[in-house]
Amino acid sequence: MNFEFSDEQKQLRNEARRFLEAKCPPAAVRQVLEGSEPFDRALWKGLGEMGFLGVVIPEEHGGLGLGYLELCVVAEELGRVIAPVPFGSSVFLATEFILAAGSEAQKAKWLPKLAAGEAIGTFAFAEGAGAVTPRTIKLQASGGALTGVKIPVADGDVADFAIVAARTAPGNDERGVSLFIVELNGPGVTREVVETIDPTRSHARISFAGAAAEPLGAAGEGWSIINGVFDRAAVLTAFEQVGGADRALEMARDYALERVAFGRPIGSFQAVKHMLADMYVSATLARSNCYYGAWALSTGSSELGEAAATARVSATQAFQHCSKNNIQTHGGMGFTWAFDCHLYYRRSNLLALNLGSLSVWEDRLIERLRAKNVA
Amino acid sequence: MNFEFSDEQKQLRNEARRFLEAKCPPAAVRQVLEGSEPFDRALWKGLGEMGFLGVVIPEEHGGLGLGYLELCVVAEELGRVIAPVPFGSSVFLATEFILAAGSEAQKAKWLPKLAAGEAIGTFAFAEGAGAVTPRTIKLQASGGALTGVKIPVADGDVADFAIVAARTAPGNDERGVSLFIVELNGPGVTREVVETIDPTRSHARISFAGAAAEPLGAAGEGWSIINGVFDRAAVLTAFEQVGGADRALEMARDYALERVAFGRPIGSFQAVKHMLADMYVSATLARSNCYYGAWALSTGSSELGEAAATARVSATQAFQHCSKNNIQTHGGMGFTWAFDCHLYYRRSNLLALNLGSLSVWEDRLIERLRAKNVA
Amino acid sequence: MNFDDTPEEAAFRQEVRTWIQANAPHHLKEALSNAGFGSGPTGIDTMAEAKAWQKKKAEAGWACLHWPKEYGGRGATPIERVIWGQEEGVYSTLGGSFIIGHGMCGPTVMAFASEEQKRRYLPPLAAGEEVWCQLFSEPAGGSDLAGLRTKAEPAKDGSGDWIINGQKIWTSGAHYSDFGILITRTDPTVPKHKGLTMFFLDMRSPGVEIRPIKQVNGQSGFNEVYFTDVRIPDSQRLGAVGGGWQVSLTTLMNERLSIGAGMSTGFPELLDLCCRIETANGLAVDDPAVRSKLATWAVRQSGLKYTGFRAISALSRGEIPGPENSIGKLVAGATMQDIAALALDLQAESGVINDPEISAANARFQAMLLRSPATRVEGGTDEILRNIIAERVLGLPADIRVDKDVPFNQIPTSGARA
Amino acid sequence: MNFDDTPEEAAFRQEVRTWIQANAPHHLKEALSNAGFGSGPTGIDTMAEAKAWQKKKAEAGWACLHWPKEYGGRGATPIERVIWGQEEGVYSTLGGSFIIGHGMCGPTVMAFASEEQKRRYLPPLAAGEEVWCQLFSEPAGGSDLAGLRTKAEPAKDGSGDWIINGQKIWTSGAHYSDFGILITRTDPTVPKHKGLTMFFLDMRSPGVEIRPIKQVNGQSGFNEVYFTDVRIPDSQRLGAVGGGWQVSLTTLMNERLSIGAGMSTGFPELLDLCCRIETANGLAVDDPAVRSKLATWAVRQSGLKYTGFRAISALSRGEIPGPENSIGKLVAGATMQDIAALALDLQAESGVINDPEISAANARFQAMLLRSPATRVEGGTDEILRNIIAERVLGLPADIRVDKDVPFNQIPTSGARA
Repeated sequence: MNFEFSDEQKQLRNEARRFLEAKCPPAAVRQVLEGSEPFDRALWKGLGEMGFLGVVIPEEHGGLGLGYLELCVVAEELGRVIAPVPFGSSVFLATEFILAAGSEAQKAKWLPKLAAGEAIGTFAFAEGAGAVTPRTIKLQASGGALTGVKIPVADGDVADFAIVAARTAPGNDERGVSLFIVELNGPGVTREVVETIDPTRSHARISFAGAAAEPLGAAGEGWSIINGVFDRAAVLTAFEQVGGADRALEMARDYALERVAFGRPIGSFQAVKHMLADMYVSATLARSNCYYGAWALSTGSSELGEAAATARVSATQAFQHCSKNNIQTHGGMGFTWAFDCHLYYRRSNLLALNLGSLSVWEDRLIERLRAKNVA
Repeated sequence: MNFEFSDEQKQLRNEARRFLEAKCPPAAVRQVLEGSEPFDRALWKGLGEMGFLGVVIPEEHGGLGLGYLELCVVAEELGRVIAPVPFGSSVFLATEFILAAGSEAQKAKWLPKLAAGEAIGTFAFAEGAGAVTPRTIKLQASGGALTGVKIPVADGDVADFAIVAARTAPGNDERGVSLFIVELNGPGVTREVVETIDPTRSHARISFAGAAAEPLGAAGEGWSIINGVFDRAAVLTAFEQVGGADRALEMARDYALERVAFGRPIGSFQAVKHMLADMYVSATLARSNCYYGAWALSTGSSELGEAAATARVSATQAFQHCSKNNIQTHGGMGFTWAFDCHLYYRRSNLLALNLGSLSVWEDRLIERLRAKNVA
Repeated sequence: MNFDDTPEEAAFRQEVRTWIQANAPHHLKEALSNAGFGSGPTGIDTMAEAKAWQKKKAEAGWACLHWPKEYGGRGATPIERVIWGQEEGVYSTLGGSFIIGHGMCGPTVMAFASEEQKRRYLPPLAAGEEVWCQLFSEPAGGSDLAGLRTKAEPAKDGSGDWIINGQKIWTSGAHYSDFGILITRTDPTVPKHKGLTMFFLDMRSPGVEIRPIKQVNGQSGFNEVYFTDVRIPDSQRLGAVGGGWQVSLTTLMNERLSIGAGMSTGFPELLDLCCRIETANGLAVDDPAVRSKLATWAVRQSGLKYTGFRAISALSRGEIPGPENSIGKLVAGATMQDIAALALDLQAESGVINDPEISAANARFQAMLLRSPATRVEGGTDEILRNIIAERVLGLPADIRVDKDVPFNQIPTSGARA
Repeated sequence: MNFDDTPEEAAFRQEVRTWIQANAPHHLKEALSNAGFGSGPTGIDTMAEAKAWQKKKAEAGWACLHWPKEYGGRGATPIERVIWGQEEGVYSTLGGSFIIGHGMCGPTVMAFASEEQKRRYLPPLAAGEEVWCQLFSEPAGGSDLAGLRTKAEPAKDGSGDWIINGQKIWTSGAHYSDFGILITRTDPTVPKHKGLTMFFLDMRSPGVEIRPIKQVNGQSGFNEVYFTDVRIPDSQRLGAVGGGWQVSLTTLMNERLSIGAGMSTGFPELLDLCCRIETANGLAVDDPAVRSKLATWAVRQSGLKYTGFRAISALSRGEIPGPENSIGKLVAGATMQDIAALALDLQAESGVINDPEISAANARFQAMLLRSPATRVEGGTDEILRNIIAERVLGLPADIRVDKDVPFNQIPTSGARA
């Protein structure tokens, strides 16, 4: 058994960590939080140059041609520094959709640009508040043109193109849902930035008024393609979350060692010690579950559905738990704008929702375990 | 506003407490736990003599003719000492069913005996594992005779009669459920004791094979009568639970003060202090919610449904929480047979199930809040 | 057991109700009703409206009801004060900026200032004409209030004045306050609780610098206040030199009660959302998964409400409420944080949207998410509150104190970082 | 990242599998599979069967794999030991009574006894012919092991023997043990960790009295052991006089690892129940309210499993596993208690029934309910485990120790009550 990353993968981790520590310190995240730029363009460019945007893209399309384990390693490091870039949208979703369902022409057109960071992609899915189901996909596709509104679309304001889930047959069921690629700078597309709980990751409302759209994958296969891609993205996002959880725990631990009250470090009080121990427990469980997800993703296992939901639920819980109690450990300083705790708190809550909420993934996990238990 | 028991009610509490401290020390509970008697007959007799079995039974039927607030007071005190007697079955259920739906003849026959403790009544409801719904009531009534099995029936082995929920019309719906009074020492009734998690409160399986039964209330009204009586019994049981929660908290507090480890009382460690603080919080919330239930019960308020579910959910959580962490506070001693902690742990888990489980009451609470919110 | 007023209470309530009906700023009702959870009322000059309403109340004898009449109050009973609060309803939220002055500074001045000072300062404080703040916490202190370092030293000119140097933090409303009560260290060579002295001062004194602290939710209710050679006359000392800790206890005794009273958990708002939003299983309130989560919060909300009723009942009988109220903020803070997370979860992808114009429920739950971490810290962290319950209510021993009986200047401290 | 064996591991696994297939007590399989959570296998003389299986393993070289061959082991690598455990499967539960002897007493004897003693005692211990127990905890001690009071004093006859008086508690298996390792206080005038000395003794020595402790679930796995003038030769001392604490650390280092490994949470059993029991909303596993609770436990169960896999991977690479394994019992104990409560809730009124013949799932969850409180205490309470994680893993400071550097006989103690 070797349930651990290889030495090469660990070396990749070290490279990614060094790169991100240099290029993405907290000040860079604050620059996006407080500045006018929707993301860190220099960092994005650098990630492209390092090859991190094309880890799993085949070499013939300009990528590194590595595996998902390598991408998991990079995802975790991006999560540690809560990188303010459209990585999840472009790499975990848009790239994966094109890899999963794109024609050769679509791959040839988009993958090299995605790998280089020259094009940013995203996925336009939700159309308002509440869980997304086949029934809530109302945006109409007909005659190669889309009409309707998607909100919120992560990185929708900065993306060059979007994979859009649209209705191609009347009714409410999943067989009427298909996918399209839409260039967002073209006619018929209007975008407005929407304010979110984490201003370091921008979101938009996108209105389509007869926007030109190219089918991605077979008509009526949209929902099933989405499910497959979401499982993959869930594992990758879970690594991002576990990276954030670990960093939040470290911040809390460091502060508890340094901050003195009543003549002793606050980390010597059991209330603080045990809060941190519980953070460690949730982060450790999440990491182990992520490794399960990584194994399933990298081996193409039939257990991917179960593993992805397990990793996603566990990592969402861990990051929310650790980021919340990191603030609590910091006391008053924790809820100031000046300390970095809130950056992790914001990101943990954003990532908990970005790919479908925790309760949706909990339900999906038990559905999959049920199927296995009955079988 | 006077959201508190009156001085007279507090005096009744003192009387009940003095009586129970004398007649129902932990040794009396252990006597039932380890002995062969299914309940404490001497205590039962004494409760009858004190009038505690007929608090709300009208004076003309041999009761004290007091109100529900007084019964709540007595219930809490019984809960504090986890009295090993069929109080809940006979007083909160059987008596309430007869008061709610009995004919004058039925009242005249049973209430004086119930008040004196000469007859023990119970309610036979469940027919196996899982939540009881109209659909699960399969026991058949026809021609004044019952056929079927009820399991578990609290105090079914010692009760003289039972109120039995039976099906009088085919199908699954609640309009086919009616209530009957059945004398359990008569022909056609077989009883077997079943072992439970709390041997200080006995339970039975009762098989009816054409047992003679007398209707209680109108045919087809059974389900609605049950709902009404359960709301009343829920408030009363909640007081019993809150009495137990308070006592478990006291036991833990006393032990934390007395037990020394690492040269200091364990109650000086924050882990223990905060565990006890959280027990206090849950017990306090439960007590306040019980007062709300008591108010609704005693005033016949239309809010009884909401108040009963609130009191029940809160008190169930509090007793389970406090009894569990009382064991944890006691460490190794806590899970020995010799210490009394487990008696409270057992009782808390028994009471959590005896009147329908926590999840059923949670559902009921939100259903009622929803109705109010929409209205 | 009943919720009814006594005849005297009913008469008082009627009088209050009539006056409020005739005088309240009804045009603000909607804006005030929609505010909360860290987002203030929109389109209102809150301070101006608050001062106007407080002034009107004071003129009619409805300000600081429980204060003596000669200091601007009404000499009302505690239960009358509660009834006033119930009837004032949403308009009471206008008075947020006065809570510290009325609840903490005023009582401290009343207990320790000269008669002349009381007649000078208390009536305008009651009437909202002058606003007060409380300068207690320090960067190095946090929960350890008595670890404060702001120095007060006798002026070298022999005037008897005191010269203040140091820094306070978490001072609510310092930027709009006219006066403040200030606790300082006058002797660092004795154990930490013994070398403290309390003063009050004019917030416009030379050498006072106020810097707002931006919070996670973007607002700045708190401030840092820097003191550089600020001069305070000895006549503005409250209590004895070295007796500041005892004075502060008077102040703090009221703080937790004020903050804890009537804490919102967010449950009614969540229930309302659940009656309007759909999950994959239909309307959220009908989804068993949602229901099973709601129930726990419902009984916490209800438990806090009726715990408050028990305290009011004690007041109504002329008793002092028991310790039950200490649980309010502890329960409400954590509950609000959990509720916010579920409300965002129900909104799914859209839960990230923080624009009141677009978000479900006007982004109220997003505001709650970003405000609740502060609730769990301000006025006593969850951990301090649990200690208080354990020690004062349950009688458990205090934490081991390594700094007890140690001269203040020999106690270990944090590094340079605030 | 893979679950595959290396070629060497695969070969070893095949050898193990073949031997087990040919030799395991297959007739016990069903009874062993249905046991657990505090209820033992029914209809079996467990000790006799356990000894028989252990003897068979020993004869074929499969006992205590990681011990040196000369002491009854196989000299196997850590990963081979893991592979053995995986392949032994349900039959490994037969060895419950040997865990303490093999996991804790054996390594201690191996580290501190004479060569002659090791050759005398270790092989029969490995073979299950002699059972050992560990006499550490005391009534006054609990989590505070070093607070022990059992006295060892030099015999007055000048023989060099030691005379033991005192009481131990929570001694698993004392009633069927042949030998025990015993920690005593030999000097009460020095700080508590410094006056301890370790011995081993024959459990049938005159003056040893064993009383079983009945637990909540009615079973008696633990004992009180009383010592009245029990004589132990100095040759049975392990380590230096006054060096007992260091010796005990060797023993305890293994204890938490052994207990923590492969802890059951009860989740697979609960999922199975949910696929067979109905709620008011249909099959429990399809009830959204149930699902939302199951998910949290599912990821804990899975997280523990894969945390274990990470530890095995470290062993497989010849590394020492990280501290992740310390979370096992902490997570599993609390989870099991919560799972038991939900399982009873799903059974509703019938959840009270504790008769395996009648109750759903053979009263397994009722057994879990009554066993889980002990799980959260034995071998380190939840609170001690959190301290260990905080201190050893996260590097936070130890608790303030009021008894540090204080002579043992001047440390405050509890009242008379145990």
